[in-house]
Amino acid sequence: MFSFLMKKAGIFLAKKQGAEGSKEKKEDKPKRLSKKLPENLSVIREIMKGSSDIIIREFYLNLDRIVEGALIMVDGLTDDRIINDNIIYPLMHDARQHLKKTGGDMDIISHIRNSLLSASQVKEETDIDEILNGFLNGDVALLVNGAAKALIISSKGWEKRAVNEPPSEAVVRGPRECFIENLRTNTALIRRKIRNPGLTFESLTVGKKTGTNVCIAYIKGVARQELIDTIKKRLTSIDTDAVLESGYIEQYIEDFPESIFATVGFTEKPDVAAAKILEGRAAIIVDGTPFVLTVPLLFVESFQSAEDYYFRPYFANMLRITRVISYAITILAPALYVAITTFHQELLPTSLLLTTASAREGIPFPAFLECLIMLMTFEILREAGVRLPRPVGQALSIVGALVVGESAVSAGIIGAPMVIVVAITALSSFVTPNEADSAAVLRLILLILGAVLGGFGIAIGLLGTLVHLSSLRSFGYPFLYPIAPFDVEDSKDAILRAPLWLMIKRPKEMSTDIKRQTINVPPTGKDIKDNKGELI
Amino acid sequence: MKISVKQAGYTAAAFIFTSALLTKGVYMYLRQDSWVAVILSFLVSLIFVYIYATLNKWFPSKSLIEINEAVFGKIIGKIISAGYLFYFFTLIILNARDISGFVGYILPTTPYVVIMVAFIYTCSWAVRKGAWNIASYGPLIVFVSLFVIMLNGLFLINDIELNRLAPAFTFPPIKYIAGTHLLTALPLCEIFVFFMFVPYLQKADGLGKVLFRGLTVGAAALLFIVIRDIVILGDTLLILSQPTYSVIRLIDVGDILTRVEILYAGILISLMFIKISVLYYATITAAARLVKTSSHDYLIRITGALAVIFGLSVFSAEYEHMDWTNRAAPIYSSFFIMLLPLLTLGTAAIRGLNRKNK
Amino acid sequence: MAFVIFPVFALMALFDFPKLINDKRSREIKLLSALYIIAFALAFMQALGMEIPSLIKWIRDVILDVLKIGYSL
Amino acid sequence: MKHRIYRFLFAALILALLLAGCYDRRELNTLGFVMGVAIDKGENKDEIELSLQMAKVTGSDQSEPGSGSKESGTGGDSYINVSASGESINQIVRDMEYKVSRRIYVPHNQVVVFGEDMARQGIRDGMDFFARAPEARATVYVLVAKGKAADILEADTVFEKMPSSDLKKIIDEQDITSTVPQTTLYDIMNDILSRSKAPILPYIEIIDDKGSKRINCLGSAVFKNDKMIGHMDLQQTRGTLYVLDKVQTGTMTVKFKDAAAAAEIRQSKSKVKLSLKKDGGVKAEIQVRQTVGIGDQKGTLNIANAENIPVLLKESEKTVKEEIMAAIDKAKELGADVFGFGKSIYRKYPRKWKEIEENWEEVFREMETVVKVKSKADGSGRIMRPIAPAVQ
Repeated sequence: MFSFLMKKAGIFLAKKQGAEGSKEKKEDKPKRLSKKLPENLSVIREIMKGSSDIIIREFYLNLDRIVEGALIMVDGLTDDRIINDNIIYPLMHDARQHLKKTGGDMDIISHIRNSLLSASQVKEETDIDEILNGFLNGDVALLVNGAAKALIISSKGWEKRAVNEPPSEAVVRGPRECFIENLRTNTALIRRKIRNPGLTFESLTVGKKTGTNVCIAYIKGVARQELIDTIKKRLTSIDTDAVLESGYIEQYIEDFPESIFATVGFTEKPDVAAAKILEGRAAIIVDGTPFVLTVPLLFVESFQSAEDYYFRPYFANMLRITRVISYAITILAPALYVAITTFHQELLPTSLLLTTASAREGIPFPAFLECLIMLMTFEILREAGVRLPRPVGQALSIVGALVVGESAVSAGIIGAPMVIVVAITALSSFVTPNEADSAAVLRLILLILGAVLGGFGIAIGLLGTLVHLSSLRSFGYPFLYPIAPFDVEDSKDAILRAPLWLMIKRPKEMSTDIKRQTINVPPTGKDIKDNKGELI
Repeated sequence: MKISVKQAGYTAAAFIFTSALLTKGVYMYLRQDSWVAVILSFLVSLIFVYIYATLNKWFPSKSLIEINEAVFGKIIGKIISAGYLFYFFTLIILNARDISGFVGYILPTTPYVVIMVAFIYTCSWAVRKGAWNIASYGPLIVFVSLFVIMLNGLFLINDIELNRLAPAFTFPPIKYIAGTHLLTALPLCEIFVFFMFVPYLQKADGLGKVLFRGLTVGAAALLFIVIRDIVILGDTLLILSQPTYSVIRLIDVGDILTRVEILYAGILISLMFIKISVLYYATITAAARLVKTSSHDYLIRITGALAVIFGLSVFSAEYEHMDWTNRAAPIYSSFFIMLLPLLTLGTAAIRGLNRKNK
Repeated sequence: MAFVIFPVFALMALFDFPKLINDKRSREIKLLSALYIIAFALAFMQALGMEIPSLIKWIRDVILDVLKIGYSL
Repeated sequence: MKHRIYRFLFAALILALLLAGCYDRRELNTLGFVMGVAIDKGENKDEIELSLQMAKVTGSDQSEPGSGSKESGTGGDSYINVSASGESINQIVRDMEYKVSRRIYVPHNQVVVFGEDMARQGIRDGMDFFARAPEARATVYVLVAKGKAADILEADTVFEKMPSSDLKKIIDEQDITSTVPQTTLYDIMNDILSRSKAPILPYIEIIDDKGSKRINCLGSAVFKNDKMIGHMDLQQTRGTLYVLDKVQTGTMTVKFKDAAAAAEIRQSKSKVKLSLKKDGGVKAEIQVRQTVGIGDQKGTLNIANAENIPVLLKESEKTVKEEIMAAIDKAKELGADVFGFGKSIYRKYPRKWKEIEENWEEVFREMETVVKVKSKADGSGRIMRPIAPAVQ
C-alpha cells in the first residue's frame, strides 16, 4: 500500500523541483591558481573568511634565492609533528644543499616534492577546489610563490576512538574488535582480515556539502562485476547535500524503499564484513560511521550471526533455530493469543482455558484493545531504556516492566496471560535485532487481522507477507533466496548450517569463483599412530 | 525471471495436495477400496501427462492458446481457447467455494462474502507479483504441508486398525471406474492448467517433467491421506462431512498434543492459496493472449470481482456442492482436460505439425 | 449492505481505466468496460437478493438430466 | 498518476469492510463452558430432559466461599448445573439461554451421560447434536447411568473441582482394572454404523458412600444398534474386553491350598480366528496370550518357585477362560454381538456374510466358540518369597 504513496509523492515533488531547478545561482570564481602567492592566499582567505580554525603559515624557503612559501591547514585535523619535522624543517634548513647537487635548473615544485618532503603521500594540484578539499580533509596545502601548482601533503591525525567491543552486536565467541568512525582505520581492519591483493577499496565522495568519503570493498574475481557496477551507479546517482551516516546511503540505494523489510544489511564487526566480502558480496564503508553496509542482503542473514561459524555446528544450529522461533513468536504471539481467545476457544486445552478465563474475568477491555495497550507500554519502556544512560536504562526497563505489568494485573485492567504474552513478545524481539523494525510493523498488521478474522485472518496475513517477501529483490538476488526459490545445494547455510568442512561452494550466482575449498574431512581420530606405526 | 522445472513441478503438486485434503467423493463410491482408485487414477493420469508432454514437445514454449490457434486455425482455435478460459474460470469459482466452505465451517457466522473477498484479494496480490513468485514459494509450502501430514499420521498410530481395509475388491466394477474417473478428473489432471505456464518455463519443452513431478508427489500425498482416513475412520468415513479434518481432530496424545487441527487449517489455506493464484494467473494470461493484449494487469481486479460474485451464487446448498463434485464434475472437467487435448493431438498429427517437419 | 457495491466498483474502475486511457488502448477499454457493466449488474442483482444464474447449475443440469451420463452414487 | 491514491483507498476500503465484519468474535467472559452433559427421558412423551454442567469461572478476586450461587441450578463453588427439557437438544440448548447469562459453549465438554431409561429408548437422537456440532470433539466419553443421569452430575467430588471432570478422570483410570470399556463418541458411531457390532458403554451409578454421593462403576451397558438391551457385570465386561484385546492390566485372585495370590496381568494380547463350519454355522477361536506376575500374596506359601508358579499360571488361565465364557454366554443370552464377530466375518467372507446377515442373531446364538488362553510368568516384584522365616 505504501509503495505507490511514496512513488506518487516522489514524482509529484520531482516535477515541482524540475520547474525551479534552473534558478540555482552559479557563483563564478577563478578555478586555477595564479603564479603570484599573495593573490592565491587572498582568494583562499576570502573563501574561508570567518572560520578561525584555518591556519596559513607563511615562511621563506631558502633555496638559492629567498622564495616565499605558505602552508594552509586546519587546526586539529593535522598532526603537528609531521608538519614540523617532515615539512617545515627540510624546507627551511637543508633546502640549499640539495639544490647544489641537482644543478638548480629544475622546477621548484617537483624539486621540493621529490627530494625535500619526507611525507608519505604528496599530490600536485592546480585546481582551487581540490586544494580546498585537500586541507579540509586534514592534509596540508603547500603553495610557493612563482609556481602555479600546489602540493597536498597527507598529515591526517585527529582524535580517533579506540577499537573496542561493538556495543550493538555483542558476541560470546569471536573477535571483539569493531569498526570506528574513521574510514582509514575501518579499511585497515578489513585489510588485516583479508590479506589478498584482490581486495580492492574503490572510493568516491558523496554529498555536495559534506563531501563524505565512501569506499566500496570487494574482492576482484570473487564479487560479480555487475554487482559492483550497480553499486557504483547507485552511489554516484545520489545527489544530496549531506551524508552523515551509512543509513542515509542505505535509504538511497536500496531496491524497495517502501517495503518494511530492509534489503541492505549493516554490521559493526570487521569479521562479519570480511566474511560477507569473501562470500562475494560488497561492503560499503562510509567515513564518519562505524556501521558498514553489506550488499546484497538475504532474509536468512538476519537470523545468522558471526559466532554461528565459530561454534561447533550442533550448538550453532541450535542458536539459529532459537532465533527463527523467537522471530516467529515476536510477530505471531499477540495475534495468536487474541485470535484464539476470541475466535477459536476450542483450541485451548480445558485446564488452560479455565485458568485463562478466570484470569480474564473482570477485564474491562476486549482482548484486542488490551493487547494494544500492553504492546504500547512495552514499546515506551524499551525506548526509555535505550535513551537513558546505560546503567539507568537497563534498570528502568526491567523495573518498569515488572511494576507496570504487576500493578496492571492487580488493578484488573490487564489479564495476567496477556502480560506474559507481551513480555515474551518483547523479549524475543531482542533476539533478532536487525529484524526488530520489521517485526514491530508486522506484529501490528497480524494483530489487526487476527482480531478481525481470527485464525483465517492470520493465515491471510502470513501468506501476504510471504508474497511480499518473495517479490523483494536485493541488488538482483531474490530476497528469500535459499528458501523461496528452493535450492538444495545452497541451503547448506540457510537456516541450518552444514559443518564447515562441507561448505565447498559459495552461494550460486553470488560470485564467479565458485570453489571455496576442497572437501577436507577432519581427522576422525584414526590418524594417530604409535611409534610402532599401528593406529592407537 | 524464468521458472525452473523443479519449482513448477512442486507447485503443481500443491494442486493435487489441496484436493487430497478435501477428498470426500471417492469414499462415497468405494468405501474401503478408495486406495485402489487412487492407484488406478495415477496410472491413467500418467497417460494424459504423456499426451500433454508430446503436445508440449511438438509446440515448445507455446501456451495452450497459441497451440489451439496453430492446430485449429484462427476461428475454431479461438472458440476452443474460449472454452478453456471458461473452464479455468469455473475452476477458480469452485475452489474458492471449497475454501470458503471450509473456513465458513470454522467461522460459522462470518458471511461467505467476507471470507471470499479476503481470500481473492490476497490471491490477486500474488498474481500481480507474477508467475515467478508463485513458483518460488510453491515448493516451500508443499514441503511444509507434506511434513505436517506425515506428522499427523504418526500421532494416530495407535488408532490404526489395518483390518478395516479388509473386504477389498467387493464392489461392482462400475464403482471402480467412477472412482478412478473422479480422481483422475478432479485432482490429478487439473495440473493441465500448467500448460499456460509453458512460456515462463526455463526449458521450453519441460512441461512433461513438471507435470510428472507434480503428479507423483501429489498422488503420493493423496494415497497417504486416503489410506490414513480409511484405516482410522473405518465406518464413520461415510457420514463425516470433512473426513480428513475429523481424523486430525482425533489426535489426543497425552493431553498435550490435542488441538492439532490448526495445523491442518493452516496448510489447507496455504495450499488452496497457491492453487487459486495459479488458476487466477492462468485465466488472466489466457484471456490476455486470447484478446492479444500485452500486459494483463488490468484484468486482475475485474476477474477477481467476477470470481467473488459467481463464487457466492454457485451453489445454494452444501448437498448441491457435494452432488456436483461427485457426479457431474468429473464429466465436465474430463471434457476439457481429456477430450480436447486428445482432439488437438489428433488434428496436429493429421496435419503433420509435429516436430519432424518443424 | 447493497450500498457497498457502489464505492467498491467506483474505486475499481478508477484503478484500471486511467492507466488504459493514457496508454490509449481503446480495445482494452471497450473490453474492460463491458466486463465492468456485467459485473456491476450481477453484483447489484445479488445485493438485492435476486437469484443470479449460476453457470455450474446450468452445466450440472445438462450433464445429469439431459445427457444422463453422470455416475450414480 | 492519481489512480495510485485510489488503489490505496481501495485497499483501505477492503480492510474497513473486513474490520466491520468481526462476526465470530466472542470474548472469553461471555462464554459458559459446558463440562458435562446428562440426558434423561423427559416427563411427557418423547421429550428429552437435558442438564448441562457449566464451569463457573470466578474472577481471581471474587471467589465466593460456600455452596455458590443458587442461580437456576444446583452446584458446588466452581460449577452450576442447568437443566431444561424439550424436543431436540439444539432447541433445549437455545431455551437455556433464557436462564443463563453466558453463551453455552460445547467444545470443552468431557462426558455425555445417558440415563438408563433414555438409553433403553435409544441414544441416537441424543448423540446427534454432539456428532454434528462442528466445534464438539469426537473424543468425548459416553456413559450410561443407572437411574437418572442428572444425579451423576450432582456427585460430591474430592480431587477434581467438578463431577464431570471427576467422571472423566475415573474412566481414564479404568485401564488399571480394564473392567469398564473406555468408549468415546467416535467408537459408538463406528459400532452403530457397522450394523452388526453391538456397542458397549460404561455403566455407572451413584452410591451413598458414608454420607457423600460417590460415582461407582458397575461394568458395561450392552446396546443393540442404539437401544440398550442389558448390562454386564465387571467380570463379564472384562471377558468382553479380553476378546476385543482392550485389556491392559488388572488382577485376579488365585487360590492355593492354604494361600491365595493376586495374579497381576502385566500385558495381554488376544486374537480371534473365525472360520465357517460345513453346516453353515460359524466357529470362533479366541487365543489370549498374557503375562502374569504376582501382585501380592496371602499366607506364607512360597509361590515363586518351580512347582507353584505353573499352578498360578494354570489357575489364571482358567479364570480368564471362565470370564470369557461368561461374557459369551451373557452376550448370547442378550443376542448382542459385542465382540464384533459379524464385522470380522464380513471382512473375511463378504459373500457369505450377505447370506447370514439377516438372521445374524440366531447364527450368533448358535456360534461355537473355542477359547485358548496361554499365560507366561513374569517377575514377582521386589521380594521372591513371602515375608516369613524359611520353613526348616
